[in-house]
Amino acid sequence: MAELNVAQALNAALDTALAADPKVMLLGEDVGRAGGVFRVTDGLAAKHGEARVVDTPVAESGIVGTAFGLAIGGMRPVVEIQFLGFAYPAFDQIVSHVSRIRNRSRHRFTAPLVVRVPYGGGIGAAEHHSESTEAIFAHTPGLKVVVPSRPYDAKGLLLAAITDPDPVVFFEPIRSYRAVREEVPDDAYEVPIGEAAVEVDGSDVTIVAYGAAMRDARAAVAALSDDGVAAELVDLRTLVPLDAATVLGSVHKTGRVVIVQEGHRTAGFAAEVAALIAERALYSLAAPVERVTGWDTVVPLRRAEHHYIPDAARIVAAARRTLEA
Amino acid sequence: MAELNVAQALNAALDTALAADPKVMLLGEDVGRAGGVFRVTDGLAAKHGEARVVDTPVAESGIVGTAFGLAIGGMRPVVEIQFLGFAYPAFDQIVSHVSRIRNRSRHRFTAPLVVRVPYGGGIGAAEHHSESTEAIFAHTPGLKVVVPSRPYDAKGLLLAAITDPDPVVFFEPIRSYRAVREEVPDDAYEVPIGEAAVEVDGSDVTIVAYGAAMRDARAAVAALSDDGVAAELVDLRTLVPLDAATVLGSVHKTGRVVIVQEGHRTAGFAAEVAALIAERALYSLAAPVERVTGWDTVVPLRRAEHHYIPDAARIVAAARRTLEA
Amino acid sequence: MELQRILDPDGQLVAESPLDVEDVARLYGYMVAARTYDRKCTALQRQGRLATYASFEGQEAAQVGTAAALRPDDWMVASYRDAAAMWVHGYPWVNLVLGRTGDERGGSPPDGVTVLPPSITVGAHMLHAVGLGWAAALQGEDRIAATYFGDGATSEGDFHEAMNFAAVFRTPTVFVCQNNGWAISLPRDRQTASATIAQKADAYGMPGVLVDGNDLLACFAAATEAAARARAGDGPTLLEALTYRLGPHTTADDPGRYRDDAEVAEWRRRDPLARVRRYLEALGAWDDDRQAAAEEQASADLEAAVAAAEALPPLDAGEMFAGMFAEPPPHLADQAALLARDRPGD
Amino acid sequence: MELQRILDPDGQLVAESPLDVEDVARLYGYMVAARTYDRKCTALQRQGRLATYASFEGQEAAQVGTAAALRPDDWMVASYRDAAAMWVHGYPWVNLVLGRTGDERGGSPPDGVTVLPPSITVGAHMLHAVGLGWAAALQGEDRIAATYFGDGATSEGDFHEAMNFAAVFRTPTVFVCQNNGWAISLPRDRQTASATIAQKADAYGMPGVLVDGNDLLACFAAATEAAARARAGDGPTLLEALTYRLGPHTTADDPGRYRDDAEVAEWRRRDPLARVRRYLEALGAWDDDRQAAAEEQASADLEAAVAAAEALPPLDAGEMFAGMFAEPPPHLADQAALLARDRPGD
Ligand SMILES: Cc1ncc(C[n+]2csc(CCOP(=O)(O)OP(=O)(O)O)c2C)c(N)n1
Ligand SMILES: Cc1ncc(C[n+]2csc(CCOP(=O)(O)OP(=O)(O)O)c2C)c(N)n1
Ligand SMILES: [Mg+2]
Ligand SMILES: [Mg+2]
Repeated sequence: MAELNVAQALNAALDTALAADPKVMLLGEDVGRAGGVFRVTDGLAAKHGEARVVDTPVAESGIVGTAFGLAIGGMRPVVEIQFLGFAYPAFDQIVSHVSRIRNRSRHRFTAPLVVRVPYGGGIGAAEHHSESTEAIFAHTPGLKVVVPSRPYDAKGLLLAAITDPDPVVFFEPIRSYRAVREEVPDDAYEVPIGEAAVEVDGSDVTIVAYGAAMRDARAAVAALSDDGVAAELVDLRTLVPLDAATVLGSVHKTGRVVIVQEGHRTAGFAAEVAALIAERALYSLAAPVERVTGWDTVVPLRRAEHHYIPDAARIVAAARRTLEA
Repeated sequence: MAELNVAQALNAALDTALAADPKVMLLGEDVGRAGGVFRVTDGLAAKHGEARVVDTPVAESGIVGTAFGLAIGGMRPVVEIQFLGFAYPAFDQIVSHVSRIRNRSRHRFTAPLVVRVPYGGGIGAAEHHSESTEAIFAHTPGLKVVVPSRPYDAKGLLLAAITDPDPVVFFEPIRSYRAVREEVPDDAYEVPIGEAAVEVDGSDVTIVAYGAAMRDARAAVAALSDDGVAAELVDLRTLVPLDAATVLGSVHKTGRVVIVQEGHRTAGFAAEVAALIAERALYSLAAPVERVTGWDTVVPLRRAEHHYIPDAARIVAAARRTLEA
Repeated sequence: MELQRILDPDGQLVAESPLDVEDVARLYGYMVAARTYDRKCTALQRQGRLATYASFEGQEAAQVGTAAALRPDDWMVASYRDAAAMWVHGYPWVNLVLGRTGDERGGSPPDGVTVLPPSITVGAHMLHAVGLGWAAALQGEDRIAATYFGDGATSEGDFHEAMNFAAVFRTPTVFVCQNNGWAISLPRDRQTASATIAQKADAYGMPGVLVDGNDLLACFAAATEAAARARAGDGPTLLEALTYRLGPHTTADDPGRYRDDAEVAEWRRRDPLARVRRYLEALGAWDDDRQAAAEEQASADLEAAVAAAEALPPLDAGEMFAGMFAEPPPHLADQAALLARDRPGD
Repeated sequence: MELQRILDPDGQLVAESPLDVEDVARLYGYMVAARTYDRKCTALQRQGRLATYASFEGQEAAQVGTAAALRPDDWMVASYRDAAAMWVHGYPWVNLVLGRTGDERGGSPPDGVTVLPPSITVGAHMLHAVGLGWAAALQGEDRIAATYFGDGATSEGDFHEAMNFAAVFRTPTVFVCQNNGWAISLPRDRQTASATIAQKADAYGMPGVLVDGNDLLACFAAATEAAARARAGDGPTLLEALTYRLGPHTTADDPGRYRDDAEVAEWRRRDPLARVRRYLEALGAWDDDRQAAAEEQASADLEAAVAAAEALPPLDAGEMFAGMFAEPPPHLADQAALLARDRPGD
């Protein structure tokens, strides 16, 4: 056991996977000697060799398309895209090929690969470096979409993703890389893909969040608790396949729900959760569903970014509205 | 006035726009001499010249990226992508550049261009030729997203899109190209972007649909009517900016809603409509929201495609459930 | 750049044959079978029994010649127009026909056939061959990967990324470009302003070879050399096979809109089958009887394949959902239940 | 491919100068201003006053020399590391600084400045210069478009598509590749297996030129020729300016992880400013006083720009929403209202 932050936990997971399976290899821009822009692959090239931790040319479609071939050919590639905003050049490879080969070959060929994408804002980064467009991957059949919020889950989910027989897009919350720490076992372990976690039990209102927004959601739950409101906090952890039972169970219990998502509002993942509730828990609802989301604007640059990122204050205000309804 | 189908109405719109404004130009694969794979640009190169109706190399990112430069430089490019499934290689250009230049330059540079994309299944087409992923474009800030369902709207909305000061992604329902006909004025006219149409008034249940699914929705409304159910039919026509007032007004009136969308279920556009209703019309709902959608599978090929496409039977069944709830 | 040629249009050798006569006859038999398949598919499409079909008539030498240069366990990643190459490399007719009826099971060749289902998107699949070749090398195997694509595909960004990755990582990949003169309605000279496609290899520090794509022997020789280079660990090669699409782009296309009949007639005279047959007949290694027998055998094989494909009941709804993941996740089970409720017949 | 050079590292002309001495002194003054800006930005970033900053130290000749060859109304589409080129072409320091503080208004240069905001994504922006050049030609203007990018950017598919479109449509576009040896931690020889980047032009039937990127005069001459070719309607050119990034990739980068100090020291000896200064001093056209004056003027200009940038209040929430469309649509008004309700201070 060691206290690790999210980046360190991910590094530990990759190290474990490389050591355990000779088919595992890492590919990406600057993942080798430089150790990745967020140092998630730090030290791995030195330890496992540059043939297994491979610096690629600057070409995201090339990286994913090549990894796809590697995966069909028997390897277990784990790709790093430097920022979610640079996954778009690889979008066609992901949507048209990675996600489909199992179906188009009726299980004859498969592509068990992981695409790791640092995502989200809140660090005042440059343009294109603050994206939260996980919804478009969740809308793509054939992909699993995983978004850990904390070190323990980060390691366990990444190890699960690497052994998963299907392709996984793995979203890493940039602003939590170093900000969230907890005890993480040294050994290999998996956190199952497809299971949400009820992080805080409560009876008054359900707060559903994931990834980077979990920090703000936790702060909101604490603030509400100070005021005597017992919020239940659900960390989705996996968007596809979604653990609908846990979400719906919580809403049946509390009758009130706030869904938090940093991505743009229109057709974001919070809409899917809201739709599920409107279909399958309508009669439990005592108040309108609340979404706390990023806006339908480009994520602003550093000086104005705070207008965009959903924060604890907005979550608390939304929760209160459900209670007053 | 002439009776035109959707493809002919679009051809008329392009012809009108080319004649009216020398800055308008068409670009795409096989749009020139061949007249486009769906013949939507038929005859336009001969009439307006190959300098204005330009056959490009096979490179979708190149087409959109070049059109983007053309638009900033003062032209009014109208791009044709042969099928929505081939827009993915251009995704980065659309999401990272076309949609953002106004904001990143604070209105100093703008890209008034139209990307036309034939979309949807139901014609037993080859792989990648039956996509309905409009939701991912609706999730992209800075784009307008338009989806006509009938000839009159097709012409009027395309002319509105071409004069719009912002980029428009224009979805053309493949299986309605030749199947839907109506009287279309010869003159130029615009159908405003951002306005839904209540195509049929009704008081029992609201059916919200758009694009290709409108044909099935119309059939469902007729079948319900035969059974004495007065369904109200809303054709969204524009997804972004969404005419929320019309949708919510109808739901306030009927208390019951079925949202139809051919795209994959998870995080599709129907989820957005459902979420809006759960937020802003909850107290009007007399029954759970129903979504009738494509599934989270690749659109099957010809022999099994019927399992996927939402049809009138499924819409009718969903409407009945809302009435029995 | 010089055009490599071994068998001239009159069926005369202009360089040494890389194959003995019986092997040439065998490959010529494949060409006959391929053409039989191709014409049959066009006919079946007209009867509504197949979905849109993309004929490769005119490109048989390029496909059969290069595919015959591969080892059976090599990977092949080809496109919608490459049925001849795929079949030569072991992809059964029944899978090809099934795919064309609109059935996902067409994409599932028998175990041991290392051919991916044909790529329908233009451009992306070349990268898959880079990864497949690399995977083989990383696992200590000496199999290579060949990828087939058209002149139009060279304009896609993924062609560039594939060529660059292959050269940087020296993957055992053979890039086979069939320059058939057209990408739907766009002629080759408006696809790119370079004189040849083969010269594009130099941009990646890779050898590029221009070969007469209607010359079975030249295609075989060039691919044999490229495959040997890849297998030896000396990296990728780009082959440009200069050929011609004699038919329409697909059964949905009307080439009269964009090209002259005279051009087609000119290339018809360079039919890739005719010159091999002349060569073989001159050597007494082929005659009308063998031709008839080859055509009959191919027809019979195809009838059987079509019958088998058509006998298969379409995928049911459960099979549709079951294709997506190794283990069906709960949301797909939910969706299957919704469909079963509303359309119990599916 | 031969390296074009006019001024050698010792400040000696090895070919005729394309500029008279006073013009060289003017351009040298730009280089001094650019370096002053660059160092100031790195310092400001360390103080937390700027977001991540990408230094171009070592690349001043490539940027100033090529940009000076453009006509003021030509389009420029450059990247995050091209502030010197952009500034020479009219983009004000205040906009550059504002962008680096993290403010969208940096991307809005004054009317008449035909320079797009710097591209942060690698690769995509070259296509924009193809479209801009083409738009000019279609509108009967003789302005051209120049685009700036790095060695790493040549690996992206969009580089390929841009080069191909430019050549096919003969657009008036000048492609300026600053090959600075590195793309973050990837050295040039692992970026692509071709010996030079300039030779990639041949794949598109386009002229490619390899120029000493630390030679102001050679860069100016090569760009002048390429611009003239474009302006005459003779199509695009690829320039490879061979140079070196002396600093880290950005202020967030630690080059000690991937490259040797000795390599940096070697290139430090080829400083692009030093050789011009030697040349000018030998001709009596520069001295320590002029140097001090140029540095002081640049510092003062920059102080003013920084002060102006920092004086601007950040965008408020209303302005955030107002940036997206010409006319604010209802859903953004709704969202603005939600934000105002929950965080009235924004
Ligand atoms: C990414 C993508 N864009 C466009 C298409 C539509 N399309 C199908 S074939 C084709 C032309 C390809 O030409 P070429 O590569 O020369 O191959 P050929 O058809 O001549 O064999 C096009 C544009 C596609 N399938 N995929
Ligand atoms: C599409 C995309 N991929 C990755 C990145 C991250 N990134 C920023 S700069 C850079 C290296 C670019 O190298 P080069 O083109 O040589 O330019 P240089 O930084 O050396 O000036 C990378 C990979 C990006 N900004 N955009
Ligand atoms: Mg072709
Ligand atoms: Mg570089």
